[in-house]
Amino acid sequence: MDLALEFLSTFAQQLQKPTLAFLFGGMALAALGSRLEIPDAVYRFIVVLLMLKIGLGAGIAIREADPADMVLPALAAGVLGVGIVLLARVTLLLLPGVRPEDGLATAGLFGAVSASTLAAAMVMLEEYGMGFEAWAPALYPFMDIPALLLAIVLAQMARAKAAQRVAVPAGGPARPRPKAPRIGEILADSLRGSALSALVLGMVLGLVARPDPVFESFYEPLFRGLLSILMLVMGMEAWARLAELRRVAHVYAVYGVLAPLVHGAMGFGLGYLAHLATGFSAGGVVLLAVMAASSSDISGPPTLRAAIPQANPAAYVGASTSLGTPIALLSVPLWMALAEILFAL
Amino acid sequence: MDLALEFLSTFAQQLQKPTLAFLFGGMALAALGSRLEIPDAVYRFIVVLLMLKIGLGAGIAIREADPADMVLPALAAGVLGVGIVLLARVTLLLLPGVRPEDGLATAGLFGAVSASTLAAAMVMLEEYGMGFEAWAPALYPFMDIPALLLAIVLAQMARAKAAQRVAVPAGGPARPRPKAPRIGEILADSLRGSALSALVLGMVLGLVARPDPVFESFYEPLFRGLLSILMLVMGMEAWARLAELRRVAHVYAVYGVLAPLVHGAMGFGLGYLAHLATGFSAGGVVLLAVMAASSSDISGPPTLRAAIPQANPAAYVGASTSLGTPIALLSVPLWMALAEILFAL
Amino acid sequence: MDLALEFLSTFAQQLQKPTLAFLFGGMALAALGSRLEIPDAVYRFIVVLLMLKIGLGAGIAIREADPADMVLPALAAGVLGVGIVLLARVTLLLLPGVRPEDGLATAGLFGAVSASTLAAAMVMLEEYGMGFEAWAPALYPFMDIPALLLAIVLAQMARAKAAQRVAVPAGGPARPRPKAPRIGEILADSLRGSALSALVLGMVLGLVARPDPVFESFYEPLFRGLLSILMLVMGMEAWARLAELRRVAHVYAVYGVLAPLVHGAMGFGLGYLAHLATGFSAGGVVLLAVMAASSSDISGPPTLRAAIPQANPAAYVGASTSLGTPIALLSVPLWMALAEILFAL
Amino acid sequence: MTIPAIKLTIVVERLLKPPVERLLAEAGLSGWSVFPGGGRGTRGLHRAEAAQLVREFAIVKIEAVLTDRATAERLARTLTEEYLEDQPGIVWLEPVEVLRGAKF
Amino acid sequence: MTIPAIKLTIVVERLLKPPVERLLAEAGLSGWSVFPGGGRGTRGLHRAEAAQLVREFAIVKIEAVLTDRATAERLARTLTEEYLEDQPGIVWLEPVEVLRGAKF
Amino acid sequence: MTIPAIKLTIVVERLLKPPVERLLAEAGLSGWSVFPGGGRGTRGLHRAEAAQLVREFAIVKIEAVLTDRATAERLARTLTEEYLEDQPGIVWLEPVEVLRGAKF
Ligand SMILES: Nc1ncnc2c1ncn2[C@@H]1O[C@H](COP(=O)(O)O)[C@@H](O)[C@H]1O
Ligand SMILES: Nc1ncnc2c1ncn2[C@@H]1O[C@H](COP(=O)(O)O)[C@@H](O)[C@H]1O
Ligand SMILES: Nc1ncnc2c1ncn2[C@@H]1O[C@H](COP(=O)(O)O)[C@@H](O)[C@H]1O
Ligand code: NA
Ligand code: NA
Ligand code: NA
Repeated sequence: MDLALEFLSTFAQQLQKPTLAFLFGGMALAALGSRLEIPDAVYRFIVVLLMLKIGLGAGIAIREADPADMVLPALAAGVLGVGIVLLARVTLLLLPGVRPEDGLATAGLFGAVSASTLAAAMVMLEEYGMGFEAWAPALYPFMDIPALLLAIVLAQMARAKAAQRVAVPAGGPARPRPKAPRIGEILADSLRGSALSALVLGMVLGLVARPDPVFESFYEPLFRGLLSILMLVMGMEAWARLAELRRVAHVYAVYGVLAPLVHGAMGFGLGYLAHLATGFSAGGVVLLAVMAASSSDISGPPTLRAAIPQANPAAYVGASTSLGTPIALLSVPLWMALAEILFAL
Repeated sequence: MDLALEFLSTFAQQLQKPTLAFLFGGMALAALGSRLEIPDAVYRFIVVLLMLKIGLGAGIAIREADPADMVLPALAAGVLGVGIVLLARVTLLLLPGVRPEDGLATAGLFGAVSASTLAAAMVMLEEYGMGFEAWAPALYPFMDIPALLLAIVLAQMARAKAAQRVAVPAGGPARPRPKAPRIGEILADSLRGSALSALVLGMVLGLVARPDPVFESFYEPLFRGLLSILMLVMGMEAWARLAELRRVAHVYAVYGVLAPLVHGAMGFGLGYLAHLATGFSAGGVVLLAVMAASSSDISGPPTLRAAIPQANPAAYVGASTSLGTPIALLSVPLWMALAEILFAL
Repeated sequence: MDLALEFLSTFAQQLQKPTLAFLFGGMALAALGSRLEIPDAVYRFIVVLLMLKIGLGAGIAIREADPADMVLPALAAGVLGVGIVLLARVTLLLLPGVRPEDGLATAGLFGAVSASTLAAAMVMLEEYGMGFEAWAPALYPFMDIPALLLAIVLAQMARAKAAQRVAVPAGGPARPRPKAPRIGEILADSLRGSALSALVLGMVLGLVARPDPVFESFYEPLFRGLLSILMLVMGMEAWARLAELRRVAHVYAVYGVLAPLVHGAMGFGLGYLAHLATGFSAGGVVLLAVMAASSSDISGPPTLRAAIPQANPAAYVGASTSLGTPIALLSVPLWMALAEILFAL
Repeated sequence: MTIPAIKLTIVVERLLKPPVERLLAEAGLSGWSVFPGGGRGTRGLHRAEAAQLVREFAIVKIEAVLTDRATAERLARTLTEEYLEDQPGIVWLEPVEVLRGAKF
Repeated sequence: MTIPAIKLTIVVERLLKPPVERLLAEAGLSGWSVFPGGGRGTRGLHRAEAAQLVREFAIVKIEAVLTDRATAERLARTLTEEYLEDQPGIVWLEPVEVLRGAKF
Repeated sequence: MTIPAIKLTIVVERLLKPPVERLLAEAGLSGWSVFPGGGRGTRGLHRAEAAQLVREFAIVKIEAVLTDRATAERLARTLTEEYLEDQPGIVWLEPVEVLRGAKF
């Protein structure tokens, strides 16, 4: 009873937080037809700055961290990325109206990680005063990349099987079939994307240079404010994509709502195991849950579009951006409240 | 004698302030043909940030304010917006060479409010240490919207009358006459504009969420600096528009110089009455005067252009941007000096 | 022995500094084919902000400085700008495969000053705690402009001579020869460029207005962070231009590597003389050396391209951007270590 | 091998983008492209990329490729008569060739 | 006085810019120009200038002037068949005139 | 119904924008439009939108529609001879149709 009350109060308190408020604000602006626009150049710069900041912070932290502490959480992150895609394989893909390509692309995005959701969770944890290992955000690629790669490989296999089944066409010029990109290429391409490049660059600089002064005088103070702008953009985009989502099967909307909660719970569970085993912190567990709950909205979609051109972006981008990300953002207070209770026991 | 001296010294001191210096700097750059450019994407982002900041600040303040205190100033703001347009109707419009559409569009702009001038006045007041109710900037739309709407309605009425007078054309295909937009549409359209959207969003977030941390760590510290850049842009644009103004009747130049002073005095007077009645602060009176003195330069022009397409923008945009705004900015120290003296009595 | 050790340790320490780390980071990103991009609008705004900051700081400092102290360093700066071009005239231009136009344009760029290198040196000095006269960065135009002008005049003279030598063409329509721009025009054009305009505007505002509050609350705190982004861009561009440089004679690559060191030593020497004569500070001497070592990468190239259209930008821009600037940036710790030792004697 | 088509190009201030797009959509066009820019005309200078106080006065170019020449001409005429008498902008038509008629 | 040439215009998402440029380079083209923009088509709206989460889904226009009509047609066909069945974008050809044939 | 006209397209580095615009103004043109972009040519890559150290080396496209073909050809020739031998850029002409001859 007491627990439930505490849970509800923590949760309600978090909903008032500016980060979520800006998200709702963006949705409201889009819904009301406001002409307010964040210029694209500014948005892209904000993403680079946020990713650099997360990377720098993690890199600086790793300098002092015990690498042994990171092994289990990193493993958990990888297991989550792979597990989320496999789970979709045996649930989402069996539903009626779901083409394998579309279902796998959707699963890949939801297995991957949203940088903006991660950043928002970091700010919420800091505001609330719930500590986390400063290197925890560096778990990002350990979940993101395996999920995307696995989804792409499964899609290529599904396609190859389908091609075998189709008999040789009775004649006429065969349409040139662009050959499937190889895993190495996809991996390299994914790491070359803007967001991941900035994250990795930040981590390397944090590790080998001494960027602490510029980190503290610039990246750290701007983080929260730039995130508020990013949330505005996410909110506007979420609303705009809802229309697209309406054009595809209902399953994607259902998946977009439920998957973040299921995946987040999986992330929380594995994180809690890591806590029991190696003392992974409460905030770290929340961040792992948030990464699992979130779906990639900036860097995942182009990777999937390039690698699975047959998949319909209205389905996977729609499910992720218009529902997955807002729900994942809203779920952050949930994991925090859960951690608050479990770690106090 | 003493009063005059005090007045002059306050005034002279303010002229040295960086905000005005950046305005003059921008004019000098344009006059000397510098190729320095503030990128459009950055300028638009600065406007959004400044408006969000003003809105957030006002929203946070309203949370704790007594709504009763705001009634009289809001009423004064509305009276000023309407009064400025009506005043122009019986002065500017009767002058030779002034077409009704042009005159009314000009009056509408000068009745409306310049966000940048308001922001500059806030910084000058803060630097000088003259306090104001933190919700005072929220008076903006109460003056801005009535002025624009009234000007548009009067222009539509003038046009309808003129159309009646013209006899039915003797034949030939009548040029399709786009129907006049309705007031509700114009109001909605005006609120959907980028600047007003950001202001209202900020106010709502300030009221219902708790954006205080991000306000203090990001919006507040950047305010002054971003304003200096905005002043640079205003200065460059003021100079560039002077050339256009030269192509229209001299009356617009005269109006552009005198109107800010007359309107500012009207605003100061009404504000002072509100002070006597409900204790409206010295800084609040100055802000009301500044809003009245200022003319809309970012969001008013497109509203008027869309609603009164027959009006010549060289006249109204020229008068407002190249003369109205600089004069209004220069008049800020005037109202401050006046308040300094009157409130010390 | 001790000296050498001290030198190496100061040097090694500086190489770890974030400013240089971001430069290398940018190179690595480009080399690895990352798609990370800093939007052009943001980059241009950063340059304006950095130049305004340098100008404001210098202007504020000049307000309180003794003009007499500045005469000798300003003279040294001018001598360096002219000397570097003349030195190239009797070395680089005599080498095989070097067309006079190309050689002179290259010399002009290396005589001119890189704003970003200067900014980076300022941050490195501040981090290290080596003081400099706050007006020292204002020496920039005293070196930059004479170098560019002299290079252009020499190129025009070389061209006029060549034209005389060529006999009147035997007939056929002569190709219209655009007349050479006059020195006054080039000077004005150079001052109208974005970077120099911002620097001069900042200096004037720093001198005549009181921009100290906005300087301290905005320009100063953002300086270091924005510089880190600029370094990223410089690194990416340096790598990208290497390919171009490979297409021109090897001499340019050799010049691009050696010139910064030779010029920096010249600057250090003259600066040290100014120290002996009028007590120019250690940090001031380092800044003078850095200006001499650096080559203009933002504002010099378009000035030269416009004034010497026959020169091949692949040679001079390549030599400057891909080698000159990185080497000059890497040489900053060198001059610092040298000053550390010489001034401690 | 290729199919003749027509390209309608409309250069107007951003303020007119929504009504122009409404017009194109009502005429049944399947698509168009939009490019931000600047320009100079009888009503003065429109800067490209540099800050301009009023974003709605910036220039955009709208390009629509369609196969029905009559529609293109009708749209050009409507735009000229309804908007471009009072407001800045120009319209022109160009013959082009496309591969897939069905797309347009 | 002028030489007839042909302009190939390709409007695609930025994601396809690298493969399209590779194709143009392989076909031996000496140059092309690229312009960022937006648009509306059968697959929905592509905003221009405003923030869009995924930059790779923004619209770019690639224009290449070349003198060899056959190459232009072949490129248009390859692009349409290999990329534009599944992915957003259109291609068109226009007759133009140039001064220096050697440049192209 | 429509009037034949000609469109002059000039793709140059931003550095050349002022002299080109001067030339167009001197030739009596009533207007032109400008679009920022990038490109690839014999003198290497010009990035669009991404930071480039020297803004003046970015690519712009200038489009002018005019009714006098001779003027367009003369401008194309002048530009080619005076600027585009040494400096990056290309020029081409296209036949177009306009509605109001007086506007051009
Ligand atoms: N002849 C022309 N060729 C190309 N664009 C033009 C032309 N005339 C006008 N424009 C464009 O249309 C805008 C408005 O022109 P105007 O209505 O003449 O002021 C200009 O800023 C240009 O962008
Ligand atoms: N008819 C058209 N004319 C000009 N551009 C078009 C046309 N159709 C499509 N586009 C462009 O191609 C993009 C993709 O179109 P679609 O493949 O139809 O979704 C749109 O966003 C437009 O930029
Ligand atoms: N064949 C072409 N078609 C379209 N644009 C071109 C072409 N050749 C060159 N350009 C443009 O002109 C610029 C300079 O080309 P270049 O002078 O060949 O280096 C390139 O960056 C392109 O923007
Ligand atoms: Na996930
Ligand atoms: Na007003
Ligand atoms: Na130098």
